[in-house]
Amino acid sequence: MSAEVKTPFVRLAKRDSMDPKKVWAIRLSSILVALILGMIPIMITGQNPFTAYGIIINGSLGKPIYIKQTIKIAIPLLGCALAIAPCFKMRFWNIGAEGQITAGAIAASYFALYWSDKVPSFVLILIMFVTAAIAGGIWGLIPAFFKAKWNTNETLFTLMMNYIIIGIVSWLQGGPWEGRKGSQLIPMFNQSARLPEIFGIHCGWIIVLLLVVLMHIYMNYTKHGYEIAVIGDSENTARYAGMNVGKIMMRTMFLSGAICGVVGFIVVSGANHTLNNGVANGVGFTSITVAWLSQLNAFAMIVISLILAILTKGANTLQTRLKVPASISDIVTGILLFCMLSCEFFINYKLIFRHGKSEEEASK
Amino acid sequence: MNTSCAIEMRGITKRFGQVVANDSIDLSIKRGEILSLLGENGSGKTTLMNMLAGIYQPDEGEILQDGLPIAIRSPKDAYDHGIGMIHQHYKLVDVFTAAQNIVLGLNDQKLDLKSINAKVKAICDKYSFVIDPAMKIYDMSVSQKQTVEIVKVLYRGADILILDEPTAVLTPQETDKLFAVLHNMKADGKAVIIITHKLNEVMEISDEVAVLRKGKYIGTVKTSETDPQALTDMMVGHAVVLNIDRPKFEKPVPRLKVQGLTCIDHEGITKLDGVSFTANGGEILGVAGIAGSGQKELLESISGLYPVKEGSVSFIGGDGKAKELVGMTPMQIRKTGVGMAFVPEDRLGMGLVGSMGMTGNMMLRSWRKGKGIFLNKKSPEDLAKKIWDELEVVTPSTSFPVRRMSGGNVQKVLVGREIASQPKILMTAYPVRGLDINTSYTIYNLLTEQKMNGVAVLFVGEDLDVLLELCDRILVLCGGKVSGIVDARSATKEEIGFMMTTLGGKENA
Amino acid sequence: MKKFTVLLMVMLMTVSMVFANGTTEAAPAKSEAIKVGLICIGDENDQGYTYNFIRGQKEATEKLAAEGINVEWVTKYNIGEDSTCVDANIEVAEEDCKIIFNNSYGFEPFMLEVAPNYPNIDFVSCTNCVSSHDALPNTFNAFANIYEGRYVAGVVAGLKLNQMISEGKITADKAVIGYVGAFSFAEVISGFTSYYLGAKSVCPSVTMKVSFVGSWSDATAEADAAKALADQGCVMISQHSDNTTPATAAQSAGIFHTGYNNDMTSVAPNASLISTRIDWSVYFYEFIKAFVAGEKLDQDWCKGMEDDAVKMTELNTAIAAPGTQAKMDQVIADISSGKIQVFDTSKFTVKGATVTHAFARDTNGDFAADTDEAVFDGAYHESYFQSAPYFTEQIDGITWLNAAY
Amino acid sequence: MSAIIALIVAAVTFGTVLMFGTLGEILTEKSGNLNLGVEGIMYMGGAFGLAGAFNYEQAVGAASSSGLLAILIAIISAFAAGAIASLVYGFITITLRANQNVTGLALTIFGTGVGQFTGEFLRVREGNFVALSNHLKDSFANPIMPKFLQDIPILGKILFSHSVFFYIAVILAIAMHLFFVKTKKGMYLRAVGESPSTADAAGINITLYKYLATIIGGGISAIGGMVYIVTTAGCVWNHAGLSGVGWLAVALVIFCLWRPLNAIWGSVLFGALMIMYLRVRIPFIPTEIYKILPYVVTVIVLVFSSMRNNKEKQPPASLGANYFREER
Repeated sequence: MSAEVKTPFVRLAKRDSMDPKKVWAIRLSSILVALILGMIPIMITGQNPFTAYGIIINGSLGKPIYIKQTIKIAIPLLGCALAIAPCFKMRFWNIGAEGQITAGAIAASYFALYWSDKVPSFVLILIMFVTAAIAGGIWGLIPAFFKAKWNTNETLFTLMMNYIIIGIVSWLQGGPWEGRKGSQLIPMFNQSARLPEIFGIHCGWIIVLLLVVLMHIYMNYTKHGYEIAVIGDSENTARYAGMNVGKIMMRTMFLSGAICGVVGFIVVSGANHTLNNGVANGVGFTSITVAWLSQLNAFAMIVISLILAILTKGANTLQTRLKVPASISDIVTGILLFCMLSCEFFINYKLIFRHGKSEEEASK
Repeated sequence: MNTSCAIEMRGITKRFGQVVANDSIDLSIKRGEILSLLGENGSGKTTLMNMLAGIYQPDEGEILQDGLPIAIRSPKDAYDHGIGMIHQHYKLVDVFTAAQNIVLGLNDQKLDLKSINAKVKAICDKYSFVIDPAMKIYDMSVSQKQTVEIVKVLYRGADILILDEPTAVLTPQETDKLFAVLHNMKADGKAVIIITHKLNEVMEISDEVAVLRKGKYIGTVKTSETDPQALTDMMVGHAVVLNIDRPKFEKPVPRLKVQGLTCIDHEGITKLDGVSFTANGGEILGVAGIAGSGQKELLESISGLYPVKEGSVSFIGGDGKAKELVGMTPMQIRKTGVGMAFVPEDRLGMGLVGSMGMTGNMMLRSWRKGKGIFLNKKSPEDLAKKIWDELEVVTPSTSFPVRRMSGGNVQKVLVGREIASQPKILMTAYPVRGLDINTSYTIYNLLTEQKMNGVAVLFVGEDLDVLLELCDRILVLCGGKVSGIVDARSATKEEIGFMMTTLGGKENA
Repeated sequence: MKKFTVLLMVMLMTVSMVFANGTTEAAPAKSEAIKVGLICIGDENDQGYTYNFIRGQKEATEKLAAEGINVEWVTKYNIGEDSTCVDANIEVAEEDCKIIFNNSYGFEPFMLEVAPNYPNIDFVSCTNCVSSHDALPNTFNAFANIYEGRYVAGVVAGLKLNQMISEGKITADKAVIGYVGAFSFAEVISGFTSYYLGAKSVCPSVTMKVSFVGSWSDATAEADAAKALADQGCVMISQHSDNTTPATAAQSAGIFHTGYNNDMTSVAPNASLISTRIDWSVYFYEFIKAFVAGEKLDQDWCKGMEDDAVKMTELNTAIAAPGTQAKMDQVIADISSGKIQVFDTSKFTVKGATVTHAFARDTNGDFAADTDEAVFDGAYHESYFQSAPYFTEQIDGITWLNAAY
Repeated sequence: MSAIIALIVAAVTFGTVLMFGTLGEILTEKSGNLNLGVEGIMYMGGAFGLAGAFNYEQAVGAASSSGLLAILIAIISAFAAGAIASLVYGFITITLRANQNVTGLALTIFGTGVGQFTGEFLRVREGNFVALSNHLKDSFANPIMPKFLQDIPILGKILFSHSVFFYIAVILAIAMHLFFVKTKKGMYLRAVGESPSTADAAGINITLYKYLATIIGGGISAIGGMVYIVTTAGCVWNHAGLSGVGWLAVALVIFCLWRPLNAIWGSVLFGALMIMYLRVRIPFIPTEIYKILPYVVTVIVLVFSSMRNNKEKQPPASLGANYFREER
């Protein structure tokens, strides 16, 4: 009898596999749980959470202009998530997207500011695009080089690179590129350096949607994609297979940085029309969560980045209308992440309760 | 109820997903007795013992101590019941000293070095060990680490000791010492369980033998009333011929010439020291040595994975011309058309991509092929299907992640792929570790078949009996140096065992 | 079963959202209230810049309410000087605001991106200078002659320094003022120069050290800059930055302080003598009133002490030098009457020479002033040609500790 | 000379903030948990510490508020906030075994959100700025050592002119050092971080150790955020002030080689780097470039520490990896 009592009430075992439908059901319900938990901070402010969610939906999708703004927020998130996907697939924790965006933005801005009267708009935009990609790529390459050579911790390296490049922008803002003396503002770009609009939104959305398809193909159907997947699984296996891990790491980080750079270009040329030290504005971090929540699936990223954009835009309206601080969107995003990270547990493990029945059996 | 039983396991069942690791097993051990738990690799011995040690939880069944049911929910519970286990992979903290490791997890006393050292010394004296309590683990040899493990268990007052393949990494001489200690413990009234699959050790050390086969309990016999052949029958279920078929290839030709190969690891420790030998096509060259004598480095440096400090590795082609391989990356070696296949020790961590299916793993050798940036998935898919058929790999599909397959099937995928590349040199490291006897024989046959095709096969093994029966010649490594190369048909186990510990060896053997 | 529950909940949520949505939309707006937007770079917690705007907002609302004009404000806090500013302007515009005030200098370029799309809404950029001169009739600039207030604060500081000298606490040559500036920007330069001139008008031996922190609002950097100035021998601290930390730092260093935007005596009762601030309620009031009446204010608005647009906070009489209040009142009266010209060119030199020429405005977009001679009638005329300050001379007696901004 | 002393004193003020953040993270990482959420934790600590002291003062009135009690309340509120945040992190990584990197980033987003939300919400609730009285401000920021000690030439300023939090942090660092090297529990914790399976097999309750280290570590880090708000930020909620501090604390952990005693001088050094641009001018280097110095130094340190190879100077061996006993 005593033994019976002593047996642990619940214990864990790894799950072999799970019905994909069930997997998605769990993931969807975790989003639902997150939305329910997200009501708590809203209720703390004394507001009706349903009203609040209503405003979030209305403020992000209620009018065409709101939808445009929401999409504008989603564009860099999606682009940057695409950039991060190959690194994370490779288990290279690039949290320096913020800096790579900024590096790209700097390069694009240089040409926007100083070449706008020298070349036609189309050429200018193309130059901005290419140089932004190269600059972002180089900024991503640096930590990858040290990782490849001495296995330097990339998480902190990439992070520090953010602050360094942002400092450089601050310097440009108050120094060589400053507009009115002392203003700390870089002048707005000429019309010729601005991304054209399609359907009322700058055409960055076309670029990132194109990137979605390209990234999907790259990750799943190319030799590079295969190499990245092998390295992500085991570096030793990759070496065994004759892959030059360091080189692939650097190549992938260059690519990742380059896409971030392109995002930087889209942001300065399409949205901000100027450069400032907040050009990345946290996108580099938030997009990591977009990438991870999408299980690195390029198409899922579209959905997730839209969800986060809706939250961000909606929370702004919430602040306008109900005086609920706009940071509520960060809280809900955080909760959403926690829930989605947690739900993977129920996909990978099963709980076995004391009397010998696993939850699976119990639910049957 | 038999109260003389220290521990009794009844109807223990443990599943990992679909795999039934232990199926309703009954086992008991008495005090003052050494029990051998015999079974092939993968028969569920370690899993069963891990349940006594509190690492795993049984799905079904009960455990009784001195006739009373107990629950072992954690290693701590196990210690509280006087059960201590020495795992195959030592559970030691590298940056701690021996003494720190020994007292780790004890709650009943202060961290008083003096009394710890005194108690450690008492234990060492009692069972005749030698350890330095202030030595850091990362500075210790394998057998020193094992000693620390045993002292650790004894320090906790364990009177039921479980040793998981304790001799796998020891030299015959060290093994003898260990067995002497175990005899002392037995005399001291302790119950000892040894997990092993080496029959000679079973016969030498144990009072009783319990046999597991494929997760099932077959039975327990008194050692004095049985013999190796009977035990083998119990292990494998039907009488097998222990002899491995060893045809002789008529005209072996030199294929791989290694001269003065020296490797130093990133910490500056010499791993290989002036290794020279020639491997012939049409011959299996065994590589013996205690664990960590440079086997891994040897194979990896030949295949271009490990940096070489000095020496040369040359491939001798069909035309008799030598091609220097040192300094080339694995990719360059492959591009020069040398045809080298390598089955590494760490299958999922090195030879295969665990998260991919068979097809994805077939690509590991061929992904570069073809022009353009896109992968060719067609021919790997065909190859995967071929291996699936020919080697009878058990898997639901060619995209089923290999990580989820059983050990034997994983190895079939790996060996199958390597052989499919039609190599001139085939290097294998512990290719049958963890496999059941039938799969082991499949692998032996595949290797012999390659040999008969004129391939130079390098076989790194741990079981001297297998080495002696499978190989044509055996190269013995000792501390990164070549201790000697012997003819497998005439050498004895003792001879090789001595060479493993003493350079040259022969004089005293 | 599980799936069904999930589905049910999703549907419930959706329905409730739509429902809640409907009710919000249907909620009737307050009767005849005019909706006005205010976009802020910070929030009241800065106890300085944005706080000052919020105070103006509240006061203007009360004044207008007394006249029967109900104002409903839509306020956005902590908006960045980037495309989020564009979003905030659109957001507020879509909330049916008729007037949108942008409180930060850096908002203007982004505001101007939005303004053309909402020709019926008036967009105001406080402290910047482009809106008033551009082609858009619905964009405005506004600022106040804060340099007048700083001059007065300088007088208060100078009197205190005089007192310290006469009491023997410092020698005349140790009368050093430390100034925490945000950037080496015309608005800041104009501010600390007028402050210095005010102090010098009563204490001739005074000198000044200016430390730029490189941020309009960085409490830590401001505190540390003030501490660093104190460590370098400054006995009086003033500031052109948003936080109260320089006052706190001055207090803990045992020296004196005059503030900006907000009465800081509550924060540093033993250090803070007085503060000067712009009373934005004057502008808000005038603008909204005119708008309701169907009129429009000048696109470039700038008023000073004469119109109470610039105010002094209560003098901290416990620590101010005796007679300060009387002197102050007189100086204020003289400024209002025009008797005192703050930037009287006979009172300062640049590299030893009197300033005889300086342009006020930039018209060709190269960010260098090229039009409108600011020096005439024996004075440099600040905020005369446009509301935003344009004084950028580095006058003698003021040392820039770091000029990189 | 006096400029150097002044620099050191100012560096200590900022360094104290970093020291709490770093010490907390050292404790967490010693258990093998890499909590990248320090940034968020410090935001939460700042907001809740301020809220605690503010609410206390509102409740009893500014006049009758006790400085000591306010310090205690601020510490406890900040600690509780950090502990709860880390509990969430711990639950997700230890019990639910999610990826530590991503969970840490999620905590950063969440914590920054909660911190901002709390800070802003207080303001919305009060309808005004939220600031503590001068009386409390003084008790937070003023030196606590007796006057005669502060008056010792040179050393008095360097050693005895700091706020109470500096001394708490130093005591904490020393205590943590003693805990790791002298006590059994400290040794067990290190074992958990080095090799959880070994610790597990030795009968140590690794789940408990990991949870406790993570929660207490998070609590300590959170105090750093609070110290920032009540000392350098002037006792008001500062919207952007804390950004980057938490990350710097994570970097400092590596710089300090996971040793609490190194954290004392390491954080003061980084504190100095953070404010040097205001005090020590280097010709031809623009201030904004100067400001990135601490990050450049961190990168250099990272590279050098990765190049050297010393068994004793490595991170806890299991850092970042989750443990599941029945893993095969």
